[in-house]
Amino acid sequence: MELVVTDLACARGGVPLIEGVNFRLKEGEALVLRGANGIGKTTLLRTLAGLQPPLAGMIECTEDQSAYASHADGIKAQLTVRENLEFWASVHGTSVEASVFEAFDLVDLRERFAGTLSAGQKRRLGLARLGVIGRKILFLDEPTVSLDRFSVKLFADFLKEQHLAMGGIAVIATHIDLGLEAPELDLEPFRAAYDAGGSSDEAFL
Amino acid sequence: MELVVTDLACARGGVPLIEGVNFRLKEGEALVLRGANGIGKTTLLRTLAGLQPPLAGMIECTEDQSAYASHADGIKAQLTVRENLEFWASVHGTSVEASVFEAFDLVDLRERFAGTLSAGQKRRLGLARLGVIGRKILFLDEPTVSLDRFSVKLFADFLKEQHLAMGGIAVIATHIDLGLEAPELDLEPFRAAYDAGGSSDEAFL
Amino acid sequence: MSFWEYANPKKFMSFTAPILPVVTIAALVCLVSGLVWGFFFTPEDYRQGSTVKIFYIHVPSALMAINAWFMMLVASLIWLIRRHHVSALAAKAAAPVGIVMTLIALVTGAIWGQPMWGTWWAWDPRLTSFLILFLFYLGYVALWAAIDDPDTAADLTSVLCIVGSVFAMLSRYAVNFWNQGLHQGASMSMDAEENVADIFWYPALVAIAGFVLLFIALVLLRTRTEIRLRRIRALETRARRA
Amino acid sequence: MIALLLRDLRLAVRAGGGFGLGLAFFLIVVVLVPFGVGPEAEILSRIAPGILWVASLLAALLSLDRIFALDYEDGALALIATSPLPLEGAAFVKALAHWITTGLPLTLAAPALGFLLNLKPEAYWFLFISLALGTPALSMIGTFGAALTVGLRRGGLLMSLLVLPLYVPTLIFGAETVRRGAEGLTTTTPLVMVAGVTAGVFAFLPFATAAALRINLR
Amino acid sequence: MIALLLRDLRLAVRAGGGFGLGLAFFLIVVVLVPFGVGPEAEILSRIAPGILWVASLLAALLSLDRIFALDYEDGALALIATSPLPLEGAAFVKALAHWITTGLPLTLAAPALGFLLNLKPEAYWFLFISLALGTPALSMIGTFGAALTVGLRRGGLLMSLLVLPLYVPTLIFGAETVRRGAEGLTTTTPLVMVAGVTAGVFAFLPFATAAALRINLR
Ligand code: HEM
Ligand SMILES: Nc1ncnc2c1ncn2[C@@H]1O[C@H](COP(=O)(O)OP(=O)(O)OP(=O)(O)O)[C@@H](O)[C@H]1O
Ligand SMILES: Nc1ncnc2c1ncn2[C@@H]1O[C@H](COP(=O)(O)OP(=O)(O)OP(=O)(O)O)[C@@H](O)[C@H]1O
Ligand SMILES: [Mg+2]
Ligand SMILES: [Mg+2]
Repeated sequence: MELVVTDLACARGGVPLIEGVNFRLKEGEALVLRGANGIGKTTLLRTLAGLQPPLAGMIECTEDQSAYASHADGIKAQLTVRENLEFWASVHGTSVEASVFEAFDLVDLRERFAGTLSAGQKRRLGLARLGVIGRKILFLDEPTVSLDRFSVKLFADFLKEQHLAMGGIAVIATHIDLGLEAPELDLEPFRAAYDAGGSSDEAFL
Repeated sequence: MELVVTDLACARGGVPLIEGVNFRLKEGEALVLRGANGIGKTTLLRTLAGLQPPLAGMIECTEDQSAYASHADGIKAQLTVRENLEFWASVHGTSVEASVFEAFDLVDLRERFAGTLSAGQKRRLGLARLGVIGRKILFLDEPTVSLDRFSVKLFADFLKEQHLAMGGIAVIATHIDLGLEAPELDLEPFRAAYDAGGSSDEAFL
Repeated sequence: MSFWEYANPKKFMSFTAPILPVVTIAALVCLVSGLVWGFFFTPEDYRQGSTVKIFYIHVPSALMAINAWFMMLVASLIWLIRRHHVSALAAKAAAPVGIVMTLIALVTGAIWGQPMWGTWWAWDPRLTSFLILFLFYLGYVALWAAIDDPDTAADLTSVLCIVGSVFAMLSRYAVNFWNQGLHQGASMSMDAEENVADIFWYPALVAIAGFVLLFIALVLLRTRTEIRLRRIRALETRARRA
Repeated sequence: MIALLLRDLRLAVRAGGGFGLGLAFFLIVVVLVPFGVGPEAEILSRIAPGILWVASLLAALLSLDRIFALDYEDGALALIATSPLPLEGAAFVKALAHWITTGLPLTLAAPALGFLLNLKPEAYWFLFISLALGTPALSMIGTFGAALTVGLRRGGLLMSLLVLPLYVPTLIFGAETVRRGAEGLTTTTPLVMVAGVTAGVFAFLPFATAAALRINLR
Repeated sequence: MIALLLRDLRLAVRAGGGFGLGLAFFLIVVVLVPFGVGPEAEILSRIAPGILWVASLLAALLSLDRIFALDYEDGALALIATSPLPLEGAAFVKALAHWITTGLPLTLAAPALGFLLNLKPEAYWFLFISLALGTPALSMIGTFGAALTVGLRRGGLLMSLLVLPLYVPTLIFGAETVRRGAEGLTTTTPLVMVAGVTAGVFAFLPFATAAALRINLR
């Protein structure tokens, strides 16, 4: 299993943002995306996850193995923490092991309605989803937002030990240091030229 | 002008969270709240801002001088950056100086619809509100979420030079280091005892 | 000691524990005797025939339907002003009972309407205003059900109850203006003898007393249940945090 | 206050909704009824006043749930609550904005739509005046209902359940005005009642609304 | 699929809405009409079939906007789109859930409410059967409309604009069935048409819905 990206260019709202991105991740490898606000990290991740079509270039990755996690992580306030996870598990045809609750320190929040969680607790629940659906290629957009140091550590450990160590792949956009030794990719040099092709208005220029 | 908090206790969802908080901030002073996820920072800030009543204790601060800013910063996707700020300005009877746009690096986003901003750009817009409404006492809940290092610096400078230096007061809950030399208050020791009084269920026990 | 001390849940529980069975028995006695008396030991009405006997269920239930809402209004006000949890829970407990009373009045009325007016339902003002009352009950209960935090729910439902009461009166007036109906006027007034003869009258009074007592019993019972539920909830929260 | 009003109107327009939608919904309902009821002219003209009023009532209802929901979800409501703007004022302004976007265009257009249900010519004027006096009450009552249910996602249906019974007096008096007007009877009483309800509603509900909002913001 | 269905039903119940609300709304509309139209029994029984159908249509409409809106706002929709669950299936399930929470209780209760409008006794059975065949189409069409407007905040009103015209055939044939039933005429043709529309809708709209969702998720 591999993730190969060649000459990828992507746009947001019809505006080309980044172009010429190339990288190749093998099993157990992670890549950290860096770049100023608004350079196009989220856009890139959404493209990789197949939520929007690329402007140009190729994305080769095994079908049905990629998962996307962003600021909005589909948590239902009226469902308990456990119910939320169980839903995603059954959608992906997996099941929720108790280990997940420990991995994300949700054990004693298990029966709480997700709506009553604090910002960080909600975030942990959103991340726990990744431990449940058993996807091998993760695209994470600022996964540690509003997590305290301890929880960030928890998450990093999860990534290292339970994902990458098991032959998983991860592409992570973040502004803080996650403390996992992974190559970093700064998007600055890939910023699309103002007259880059592919914009949806191009035909009119 | 002063912010004096004495023996403050506050609850969320009827559950007492923190008790016995005492501090006093004079003009130009800031306080950074620390604590694990779910300890009660947001709750405390909401109480200070007067959005929810305290369980016990007193909050003395000049009327109509406090402003609250949280993860949700009331940005309207269908309004441009400028329109968003102008709205809050006119609600507070102030006006938007150009300096604000520079302070938060929004100059060339001025006419963009807020809905098309990236996470960090949105955040900057939310923070720019604080520079517009001209309130002297700020309660900030994780203000730098999803900001890149540069923007964090921008924000810290704004706080120091344009708020505190002008006799403002700020209480800030954050998990990362803002790089402003302010006293820190760790909420851990103030965690309410599990049988602390004041819970809305108390009468039933 | 002030009357308000009974608003403390524990005091309320201990205070009502002995009262509840007494009221229940009294209610049953009154109901049975009143209805039996009314059904079997009163002559048939010369116009309405035996159908008149439904009167002994219809009127009391109708009255209770109205009074239940009134009680909820008072309880809501007490909650808003004095923040006594019991009164909020009492209002919550009364609503379903009120709904049932309204339904009984509607159904018995409809059944009565068939022989009397030749139709199950007519848009008669009083019938209609009862239908509206029913809607208000529905909304009130739905709002309670929709909000998880009990105090918030109590506050909002109280506000709704107060505003709703005003509009209920308005609607009653509007409906009367909208259609002058075929339903008889109130006979619960002092000059009762004029509309209803004593023979029908005394058993009716007993039946009404029975319904009142029944209402009290049910509300007490349900309030106690609500209090227990809140207690369980409180204990669970504490257990979780300990 | 003005700022809030302008913002809400601007948002209503920008969000592709604006003045047209309520109107269009009104139109559609008015068109659907003949499909359901059948085309007989005399029946239609008999039920026209009622249908027109019920339709405008539903049109007002359908745009209610967004009055506060959006501001609540994106935190704007909490910020307004901590701003110098009194919540009562905000509640009033919200109701006003809602009326301007739905009630007003409806009032202006309703007479034009009356002929679809061949409403009697005499009734047009009364339809207009009764709507003009009645729809503000609908908006204010609706705002109150929206404030009660703002905390709940998918509160839409619940809100309509709470609001519609409160609409009854306005509806009855409004429709009664038109019906009487159509039959050439005197319409002062119902008209006065409509106006009275509206006045009372605007006198008291802003406070109830603000109270509900405060509770929900806790 | 089952998981999604169960979740949606659970959410509907938890959110205090659930099965009751659509019903209550239906009841209210049925009650409001006489207030507008006036209490005369014979008129009411003439328009009863139409009103009952229009009312159930509106009840279905009012709960539509939440079908996808919530899942879109909190990102669940994007996650479902990247999950093994085919979007077509999801669309179908969503429609099914909506029908179970509104259409089904409505169908069961409508006859009981018929007597409020003095519906002719003969018509009850036809009301029931036509609703049972027709309401699923309302849910599926509504789901399609919801998918089209999911991107827009306050899309509620716009959606009803898109959806209501699509409801017309079902409404016409459904009401026609009941009207004929009330007059003792043969009702096979309209009934078959209702069933046909429903069948066709379920055959094609899930795909259109999924397409609309994909476009909105871009
Ligand atoms: C659904 C239908 C009906 C409803 C909702 C209804 C409602 C009521 C109500 C609210 C009262 C209590 C009035 C009061 O004293 O404050 C009442 C009393 C009464 N109803 Fe009905 N009614 C209905 C049908 C009928 C019918 C069909 C009859 C038979 C002609 C009837 C005869 C009476 C009588 C004789 C009283 C006692 C007089 C009085 O206290 O008003 N009702 N009904
Ligand atoms: N409605 C509720 N019912 C019960 N508990 C609640 C409710 N809402 C919040 N809580 C709990 O209150 C605690 C405090 O929440 P709060 O948001 O203040 O924490 P926080 O310090 O802001 O955490 P974070 O750093 O993650 O933002 C959390 O443990 C949360 O689980
Ligand atoms: N609909 C749109 N129309 C035009 N430009 C848009 C639109 N949506 C986003 N953009 C722009 O695309 C750029 C990339 O946005 P994106 O969210 O990918 O940035 P990002 O790298 O994730 O930033 P952040 O670190 O703040 O999340 C931003 O500059 C944003 O302004
Ligand atoms: Mg981003
Ligand atoms: Mg917080």
